[in-house]
Amino acid sequence: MNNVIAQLWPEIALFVTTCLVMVVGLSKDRGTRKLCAPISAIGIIVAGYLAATTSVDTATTLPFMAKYGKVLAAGVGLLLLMLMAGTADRQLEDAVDRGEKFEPLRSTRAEFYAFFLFSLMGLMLCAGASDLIFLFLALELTSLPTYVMVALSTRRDRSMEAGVKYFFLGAMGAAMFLFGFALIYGATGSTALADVAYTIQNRAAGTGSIGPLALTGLVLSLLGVMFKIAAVPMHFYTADVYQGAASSVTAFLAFVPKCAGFFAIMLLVGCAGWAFGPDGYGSGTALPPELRILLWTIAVLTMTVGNVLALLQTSVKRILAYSSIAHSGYMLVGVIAGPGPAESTLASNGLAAVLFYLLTYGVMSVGTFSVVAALERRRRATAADAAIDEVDHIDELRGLWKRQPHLAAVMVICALGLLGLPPLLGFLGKLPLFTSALGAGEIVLVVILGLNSAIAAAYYLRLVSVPFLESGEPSTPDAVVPTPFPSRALAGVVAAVLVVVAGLAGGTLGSHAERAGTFRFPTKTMEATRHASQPTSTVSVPPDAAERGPNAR
Amino acid sequence: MSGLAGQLAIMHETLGSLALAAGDAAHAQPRFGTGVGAKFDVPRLFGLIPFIPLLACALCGLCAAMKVKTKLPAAITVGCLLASFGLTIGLYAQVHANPGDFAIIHAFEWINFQWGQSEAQSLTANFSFYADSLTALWMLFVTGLATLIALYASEYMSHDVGQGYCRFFMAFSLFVFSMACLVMGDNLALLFLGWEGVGLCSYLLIGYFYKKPSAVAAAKKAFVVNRIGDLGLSLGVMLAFVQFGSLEYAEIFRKAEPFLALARDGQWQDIPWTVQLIPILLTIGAFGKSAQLPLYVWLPDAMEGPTPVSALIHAATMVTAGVYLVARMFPLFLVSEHALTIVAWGGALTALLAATIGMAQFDIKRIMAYSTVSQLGYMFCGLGVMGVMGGPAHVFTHAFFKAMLFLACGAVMHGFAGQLDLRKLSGLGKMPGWRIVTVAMFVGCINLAGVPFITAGFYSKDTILGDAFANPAMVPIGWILLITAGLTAYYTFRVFFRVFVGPAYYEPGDELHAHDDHSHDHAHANKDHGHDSHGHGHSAWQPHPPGWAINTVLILLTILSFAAIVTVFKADGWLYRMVTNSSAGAGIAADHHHKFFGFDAHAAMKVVSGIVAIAGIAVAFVLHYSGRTSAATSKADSLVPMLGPIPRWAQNKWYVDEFYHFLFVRPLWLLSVVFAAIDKVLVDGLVNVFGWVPKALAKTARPLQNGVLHDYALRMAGGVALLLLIIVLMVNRGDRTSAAASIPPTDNSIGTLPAAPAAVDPIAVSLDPIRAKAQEAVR
Amino acid sequence: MNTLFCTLAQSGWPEPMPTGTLFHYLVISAAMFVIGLIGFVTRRNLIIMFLCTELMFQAAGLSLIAFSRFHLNHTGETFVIFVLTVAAAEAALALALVVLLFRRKESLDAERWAELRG
Amino acid sequence: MNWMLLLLLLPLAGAALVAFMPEKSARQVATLVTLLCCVPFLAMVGQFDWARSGVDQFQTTAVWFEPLGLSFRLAADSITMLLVGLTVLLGPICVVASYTAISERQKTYYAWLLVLQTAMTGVFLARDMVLFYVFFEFTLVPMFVLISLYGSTNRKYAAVKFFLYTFTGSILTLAGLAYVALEAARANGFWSFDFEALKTAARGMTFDQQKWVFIALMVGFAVKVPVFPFHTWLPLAHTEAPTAGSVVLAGVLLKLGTYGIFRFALQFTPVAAYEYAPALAVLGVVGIIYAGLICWVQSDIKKLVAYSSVSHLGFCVIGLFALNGVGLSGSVMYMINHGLSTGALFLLIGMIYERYHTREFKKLGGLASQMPVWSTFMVFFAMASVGLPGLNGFISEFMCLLGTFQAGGTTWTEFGMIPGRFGDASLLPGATFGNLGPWFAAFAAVGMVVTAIYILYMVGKIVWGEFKAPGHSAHAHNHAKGHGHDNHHGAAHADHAHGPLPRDLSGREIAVLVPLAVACLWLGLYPSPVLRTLEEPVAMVVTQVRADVLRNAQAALPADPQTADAHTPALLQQAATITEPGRR
Repeated sequence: MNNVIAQLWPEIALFVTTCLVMVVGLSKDRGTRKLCAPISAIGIIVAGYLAATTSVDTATTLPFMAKYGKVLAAGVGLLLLMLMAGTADRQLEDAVDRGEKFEPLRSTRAEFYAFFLFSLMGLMLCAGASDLIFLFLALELTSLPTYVMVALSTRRDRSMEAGVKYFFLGAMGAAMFLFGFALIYGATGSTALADVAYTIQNRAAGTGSIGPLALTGLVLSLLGVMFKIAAVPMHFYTADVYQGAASSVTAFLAFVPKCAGFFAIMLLVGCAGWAFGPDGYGSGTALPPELRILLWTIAVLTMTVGNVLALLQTSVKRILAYSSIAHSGYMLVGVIAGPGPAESTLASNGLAAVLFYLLTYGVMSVGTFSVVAALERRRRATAADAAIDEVDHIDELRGLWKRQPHLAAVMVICALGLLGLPPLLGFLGKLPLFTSALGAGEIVLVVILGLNSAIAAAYYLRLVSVPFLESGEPSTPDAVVPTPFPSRALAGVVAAVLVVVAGLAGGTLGSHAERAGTFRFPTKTMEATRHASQPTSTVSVPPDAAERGPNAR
Repeated sequence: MSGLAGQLAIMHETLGSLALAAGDAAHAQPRFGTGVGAKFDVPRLFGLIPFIPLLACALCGLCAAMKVKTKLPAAITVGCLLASFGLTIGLYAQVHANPGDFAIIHAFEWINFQWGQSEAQSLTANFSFYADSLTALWMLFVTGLATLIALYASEYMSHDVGQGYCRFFMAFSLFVFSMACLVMGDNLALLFLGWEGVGLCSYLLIGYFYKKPSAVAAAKKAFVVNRIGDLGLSLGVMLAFVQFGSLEYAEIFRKAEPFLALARDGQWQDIPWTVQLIPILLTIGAFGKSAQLPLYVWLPDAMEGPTPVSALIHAATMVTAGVYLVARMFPLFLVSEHALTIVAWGGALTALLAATIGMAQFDIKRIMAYSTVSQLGYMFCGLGVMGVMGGPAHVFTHAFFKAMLFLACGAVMHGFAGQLDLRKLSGLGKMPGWRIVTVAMFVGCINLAGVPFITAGFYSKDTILGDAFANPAMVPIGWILLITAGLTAYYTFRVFFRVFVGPAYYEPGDELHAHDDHSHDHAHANKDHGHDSHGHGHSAWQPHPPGWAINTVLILLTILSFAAIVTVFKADGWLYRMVTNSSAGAGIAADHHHKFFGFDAHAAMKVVSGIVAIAGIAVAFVLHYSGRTSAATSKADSLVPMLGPIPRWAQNKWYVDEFYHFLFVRPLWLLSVVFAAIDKVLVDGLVNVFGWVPKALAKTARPLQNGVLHDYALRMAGGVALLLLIIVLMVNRGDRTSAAASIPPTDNSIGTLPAAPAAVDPIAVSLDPIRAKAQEAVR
Repeated sequence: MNTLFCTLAQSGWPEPMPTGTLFHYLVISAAMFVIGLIGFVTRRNLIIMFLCTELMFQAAGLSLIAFSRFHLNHTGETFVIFVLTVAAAEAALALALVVLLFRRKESLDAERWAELRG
Repeated sequence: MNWMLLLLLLPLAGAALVAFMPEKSARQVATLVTLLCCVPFLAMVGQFDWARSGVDQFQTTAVWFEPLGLSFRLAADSITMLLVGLTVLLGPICVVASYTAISERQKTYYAWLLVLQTAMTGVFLARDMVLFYVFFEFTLVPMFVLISLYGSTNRKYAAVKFFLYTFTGSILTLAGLAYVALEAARANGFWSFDFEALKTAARGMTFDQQKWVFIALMVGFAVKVPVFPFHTWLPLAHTEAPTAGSVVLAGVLLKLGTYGIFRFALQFTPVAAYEYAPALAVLGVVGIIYAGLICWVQSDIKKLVAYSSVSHLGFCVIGLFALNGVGLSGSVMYMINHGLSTGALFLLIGMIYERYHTREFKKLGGLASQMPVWSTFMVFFAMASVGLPGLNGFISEFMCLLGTFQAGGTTWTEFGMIPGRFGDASLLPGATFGNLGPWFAAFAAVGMVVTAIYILYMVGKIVWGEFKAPGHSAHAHNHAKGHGHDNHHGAAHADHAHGPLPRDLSGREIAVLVPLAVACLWLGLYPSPVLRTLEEPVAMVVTQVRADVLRNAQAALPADPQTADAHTPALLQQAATITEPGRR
């Protein structure tokens, strides 16, 4: 019990912050209201600090992932928070400026920050999930707030549309993985991931395969979770939702649910283990063939569909949405590759590669989205309320180098990073995926990955050349101006600097990811402790989630 | 021209030494081997021979850069060439003192590369010079003639003083440098350097009047056709390297020794075909440079260049490079069963063909060009029939009189504003100031025609004919050459009788500076190339006779042409020894004594060829001199219709150019067009397909993103169902296969999973006791 | 799905148990899930679509209970409680969203919301 | 003082400086920086131990990204020194050549040009595979920017095509190299991308593995070179790129491919390189002739020179796959020489374009009468390009051909040479180990003629002939074709046909060309010092290749000699007779 609580201090810190933010946001005093963001920031920093210093629960298959994931969530969360400035309350505060009365009950400022923090908390919980129930709740906690965030992010119909699509399709995905979880439980009799893993793998060691029920459960739950990472065939919502939501929220969507999804996928796939070979369990270092084919197909389709569809887009956010799909495909390669041989390093451990890639992708996507988030379109003639709109069309970035050179630079660096151009961070992210997949013998997959990177180059180059190389004014009649929230641009600059600096001297980050990717096979000793700890694990974990569950809403 | 006196002095010296050499009765024994003796040392000073002209080239370049508007470049060139000539005489003296031996003068490293210890693993080709008598022979007339012709050109080119003048002398000196490298180089790579270098200079000088499209085309043609030859040469060089492990003559000759022994015994089958192939490849190069069939087509066109260039490069020196190559590499030619036959036949056919074309031309310079081609054919025959001496000897004598003929033509052209049509010039000898030119022309013509006993040309040509008839295998060639000799005498004197004697008449050419070669249609040419000269009416225009420089050079050459007799009139004279004391001497081994109708071939030829030459001249006299009243017509015109279309064909050069154009140039051009199309459509198209496929995919997939919520849901569910189906199918198949081979993994050490109770299902075990309860509970 | 369960049946698991019981629960659960899915895919009314997702959730709940019963532990039942809670939360969210949407377009037709595409 | 590091970072620092300096001073700064780069380079030349030219010197190592075993590892051997020298030489030339051509966004231009120089220097200096790849790929970005910002009309398409084509190829190269690294990691137990470690691992691979690695490597390098069917990006990129871009592209960037083949394809996968040498050589030969003939029918001067690059690099490729000393060193020389002469040709064409705003053969002609100095240089460099002996092109072309010619002991035996017929030599004395042979050289040598055809076509069209240029219709009556059109254009351009430029070359332009001309002459007449530095590295490569091929052949030899397949004993015999104990 104590152990479990110790694991949860970061989430607790965030929860406390959430409560604080919700209260503060209701204040009639604008100065106090404005404290929401700093408080959130402090909360995230504290959570990150706590996560970095907590001990590691060694009883799980991915013992070090929780810590890494939480710190990662806090770190990128901080950048996302900077991006969030003014997203929800812009209209409101403008209205107050114009003399309208502040109505706490109609304000969405506090809730917005609270949702943000809740979702982040869900992500952190995901990273540390040790039980299917836990994982289910964490995933839901990650997702539910984002539905609201999308719908409320702007007042346009598009946000509504995005919200409704996201919510309904998300619910379908959730139902799917829930059903899968149920089947897994049915196949193993337990929801504790370690037990599930042990049982499944023991069975596999006996019969050579993991059994149809467990397989069905795993497949269904994986397919459900594919929604979170926007993988084919669960990707259809992505572009629409990303485009409809406010840019800052899109950035959030591109990172947080995806991250949670990958944590979940790794945990679930880890239950089946990477010890299958041509002669069944124990004869190699691959996934069970069925799962491998499933993930292989999904990975290939995902990266291809993402990259290919991005080619024709003219909306920056849609381009980035499809690119986000493609990147999920890339990361699935790491999942397929698996942890590699014992004591493998980042170069041969696909899970570590995925974890590192999440970091690099998070930073780079924040960078790219920050450019659109830091700009807005203002109708020249009027200063009316509705005249401000988001920058979306790629032509609106034309000539950016002349007007906002720093944003142009951010776009160039981050887009090239996403492209995987050395020596930027994106390249270092992709390289371990390459090597680990090669190590797992997935040469075809590597070649497809490579070719996809090349396809991707086509649209990333557009993202580079339009703002940086093309001169002239945007073709729209409206002026494209920077938003009055410098922190958005700052987030982008920070991300861009990180992309460069970490590319040159990111060894430490890589080492952390390498450690976080350590995968342990469930051992005999675990089974011994299982019976002892079973009551506690089943009792202790759900209450935690249960406490948070209702409060999250 | 302060250099003139010194030059004359040196000329005297040379002549003296030649005469001396000629009188020297003691000659080297015929040696059976590669003809290469021992190595001796000469001062490195002689290594400067090629580089002095290079210095001249650089200085002329400097003049061009400084926009010198005087005749300074000519002075520099003449001075430097004179110095070079002086050194050459010194070198000759050294070589003369060591008959049969050779010297290596190392200048500096060029390619010197060793990447392993074996022979094949090093490549050495330095700027080193190989000095033996063949080198000396060639260098003597190259530098000597170059000096004289530079002097001639200083006047001839005077209308172009300034940039063009500098350019001319730059290329001129560069040519001498290249030629010197070609002749003196001690390895095939340096020879190749010179080989291509003279090609470049030839290109630059043919295209000297670069505004004329015909000159540009001719220059290009010369370079490209030469390159085809160079291709053969370079392959030959490479094959020689691979065969002998070296590019250096001395080494190659040493290695060829055993093959030579085999060849002498006629054991051709024991000589590897690679060895036998080398000379054939070299022949391609030689034929290219020396304008032999099938690569002769560039030389007539090369007459677009200024006349001094034609004289030096395209008559006297450069075109003999091929002959030099064959002579120099003679040991290799001897070890090849067919190479010399190819050389001989190539030469003979070229000689005949060019002579027939030459007979039908009206442009006197062009006639000279074809005669050059024809005479080069003789030279190759001289080598090809294994006579050895005839070839170099003819090169030597031909150099003087042919240069002179060209220079005389040049003087005419210079004086008559580019007029070269023998139908528009007549009786020049009667005009004031043209006497020297006429005499020079006459001397040149009798040399070329081979008037017996008094001309050097007679002796050298005679040697070749004799050698041909002496070699039983080459008798047909002898007949061809004999016929050609008659034709040569005819067309040579056709020019002389039409232009220099008979009624005086002239029409000025259409150009003051450049000449025009369109002998066939002047009216048309006038329209095409009408420039400023339109304003010059005939009445206002006066021919200007040559000045002192031209005349001096012509006089000197006249003397030299005659003087050359001393080198050849004895069968074992000076030239003989110059040749036999070098690597070309290897050919002496093949000493044939076939009879010409029972007579000694050489002796018989002295009579027969003399008769043939006289006969040819007589025919020319009858047709073109006796009773000719106008410039444009002659008795020959009445004979032309009797020959049917042949004269027209010959006048049109047997349509060889057109034939080449349709056989090679056009198809190659079409091929290029096709390649360009393939590149655009197929190669690049394929690349573009790779770019197009993703976009096409995107266009196909895009409608799926139609924005409708439940369509999305349907697609997601469908996708999930599809994936599940795949899995299910897999599981079913997997079950079957695993059932077929249901051997539980016994060796658990493979996996990282610790040994699990393989046979026991943990769930089954743990749940079994409770299951009864469960059933109860459910009930 | 059908194939899936046939496979399941063919594979002979779970052997000692009378196939009637658990299997029937599972079939019902699967049927519910599929019905929910079909409904979700075919209906255009947002509220009905939402209800269909609820049906899918409850299908999972049903099998959880069945399995819990089968395994004779309470984990599945605990899970179901959480599922219900989450479902409730989702319901609240869904209804709020639906209301919001209805205000905008006076319609609950999902097809009316297809501005974003491509 | 680590001059090498300075050499690498100086342009980068210069780029940063340019970025923060006022627009006007950009070109001065860039000039200064590129000229300053000569200092560390000359210092390196001074410190380099030329007696051990095959050994990596100035080794510099720093940790870069430990989890993947990446390190920042630099060193130089003589080949590196030569190619870096070329880069350093072309640096200031490119900058100075752009003074008048680039008038907009100068900061961006010069900054990226400097970044490009760092990247190019880095490629040659890198001794860590990933570091190599980093620089290799990073050359794309500056080039992309240069083309798409400062190019001609179709520049964006060209830039994208250039980027995507080479990027796609090099990704597969990366995959191949990563596979080698994986093998090395399996063997060593730790990850490293160090050249030497990878080389050891790669040479230990089976032939099947080597084959695939070789193919993967070659895909990227062949695109970069470019080898025949992968070349279509090059004419496009060249035509559209600004002058300096073309110069760098032809001068250095294409050499990255051949350098990569030399460093990786030949040294990592020697057996595969030996086996596939004929295939690659066929591509090379086809490229020589095919691209050469295409040159002939181009209507754009720059495109002609661009295709000529394809043709020329065919020689370079066959030289590399000759796998003997002459071929390899000829190939390395070719890299330098092609950079000098083709770079200069692009500069010359750029100068014309600046004056007449056209590169069409139809619209230009007879420039000799207007621009004698330009014409002199043009003819000079054209001749260097043709491979005229005495100029640089000849040495390399001849050595490539000779190397190819002699690289074929096996071929000789197949042609009926019976070993042992003449004395001790079982084979021709000049033949070396290798898998090509005379036929390849013979067909490649046809390129000599083709080169002459198209280069002289170019020279004949634009240098010689009657003067003709847009805006100069004085002689237009001689050329009925396109007559009216010309006049129309002429009127439009008459005012600014020359712009600020003199009629003939300015002093600045001459200063740009003279170093190249001097280098061409020097390498043509006295290449010996340069060639000597190549002896050792080349000998090392050849020894390795031979040893590996021999070992592989021995391993493949069946135990029973009766069943041995016909090829193997010949190969063995050849290898045995030609092999001598390693020279160094």
